[in-house]
Amino acid sequence: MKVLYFAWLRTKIGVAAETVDLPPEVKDVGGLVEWLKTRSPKHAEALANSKVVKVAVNQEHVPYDHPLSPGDEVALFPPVTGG
Amino acid sequence: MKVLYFAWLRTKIGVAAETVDLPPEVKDVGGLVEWLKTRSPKHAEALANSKVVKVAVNQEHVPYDHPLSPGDEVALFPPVTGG
Amino acid sequence: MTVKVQREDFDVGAELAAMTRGKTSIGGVTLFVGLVRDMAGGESVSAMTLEHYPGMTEKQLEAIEAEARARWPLDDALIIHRYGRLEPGDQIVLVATASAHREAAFESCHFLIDWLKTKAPFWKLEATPEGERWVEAKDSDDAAAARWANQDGDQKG
Amino acid sequence: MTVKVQREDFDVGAELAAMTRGKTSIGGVTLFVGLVRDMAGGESVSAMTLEHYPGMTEKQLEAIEAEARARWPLDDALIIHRYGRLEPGDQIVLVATASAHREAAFESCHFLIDWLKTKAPFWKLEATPEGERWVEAKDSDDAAAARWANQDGDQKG
Repeated sequence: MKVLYFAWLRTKIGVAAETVDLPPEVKDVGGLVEWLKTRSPKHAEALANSKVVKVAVNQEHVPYDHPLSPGDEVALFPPVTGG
Repeated sequence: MKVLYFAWLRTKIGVAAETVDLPPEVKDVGGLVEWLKTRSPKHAEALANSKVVKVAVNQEHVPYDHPLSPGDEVALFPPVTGG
Repeated sequence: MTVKVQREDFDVGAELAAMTRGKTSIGGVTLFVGLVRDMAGGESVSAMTLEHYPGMTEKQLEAIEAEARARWPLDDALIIHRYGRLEPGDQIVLVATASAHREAAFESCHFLIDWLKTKAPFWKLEATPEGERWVEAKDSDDAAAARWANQDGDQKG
Repeated sequence: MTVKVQREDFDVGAELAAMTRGKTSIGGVTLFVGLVRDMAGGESVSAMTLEHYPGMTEKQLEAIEAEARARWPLDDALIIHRYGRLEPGDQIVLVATASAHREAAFESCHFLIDWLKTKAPFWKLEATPEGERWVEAKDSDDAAAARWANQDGDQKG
């Protein structure tokens, strides 16, 4: 599964994208965020406050209970600030 | 006193402006409108429905109880339709 | 802060550029451009003539603009209104407001066009297949203007 | 109905002309232009870099625009949003909506910029004397967008 990071999530974690092999117990977005925190101290710090970690699956905004499928493109980012 | 007419008040009455000598009993805008109706059948017809006859004195919108002074510039017109 | 009453057309891009040039405190500009429609009240309109009351028009537009500036924190405001003969597709009016905050820009622009429609002394004469007719004022315009009567400027974000 | 996400600047006058050219059913166009301010949160800003999520950005803007067209009777709608490095006074975003009715043009334009601010995946990085900092989302933007959540388009005059 491909995971993309934007804005300060990208700069804190230090990569713009990574490909991960999800363990079978990770079934939804909330589970993915928890599991990503275990990958490194930088991940843990960047993802510590889930209130400011928004998620899109296949380029659509989704809530944390959104289910994941193996081919999904998942993006994690702070609340948007365009316009 | 100078009285100006605009839009269909002008075309119905047939003049854009006229100078009138007000009788002393005409003291306010409402009195002026009533008195103007007596000047000709065209005036009477154009001014028949006071709901659609708006008045400005010295280029400010005023209600019918607004008092008149000899040097005033008075304009009568239908509700505005610009913009 | 500018009011122009003119027969000539106007260039919205040039007016916007003049409004924002060299200024770095403006967060947003809201503009409204009114155009002549080819249909009105179910009838086709081939042309329109805008009559106005010279002197009072400028005075009223300036008063309306001053009211907007008193209600909202504006960097700039502009009203251009044409008179004379216009055809479908022609520009009639431009209202533009600039503010640090987008809500102030939106609300003040909306306020200006709503008030202009009930206070500025313009009258439209439409040419239709049935002949010429004076446009009647719409109750919806009075209602739109009335919304602003007892409302202070909203200065949020 | 157009969405453009681009690094280059845009010409508001040319976009407006393209939107209205040859069309005689449009009564009004409302436009909003967002600009880079030199101050934000009490600090001076010397430059800003807009990051976005290519692909998702276009998709979200198109969805927001489709929502506006479903809610209001629009002749046309346009969103242009820039990304990359911008300086104070630079144009960031243009939203323009055209309708036979001015209320529809105003409300849909306001809706588009409010929704864009909470749904389009852009992030601003500001350069200040203290260094670079990511702009934080404002509660007032969420509140502005929430206004439109349970509201149908108002189609009056």
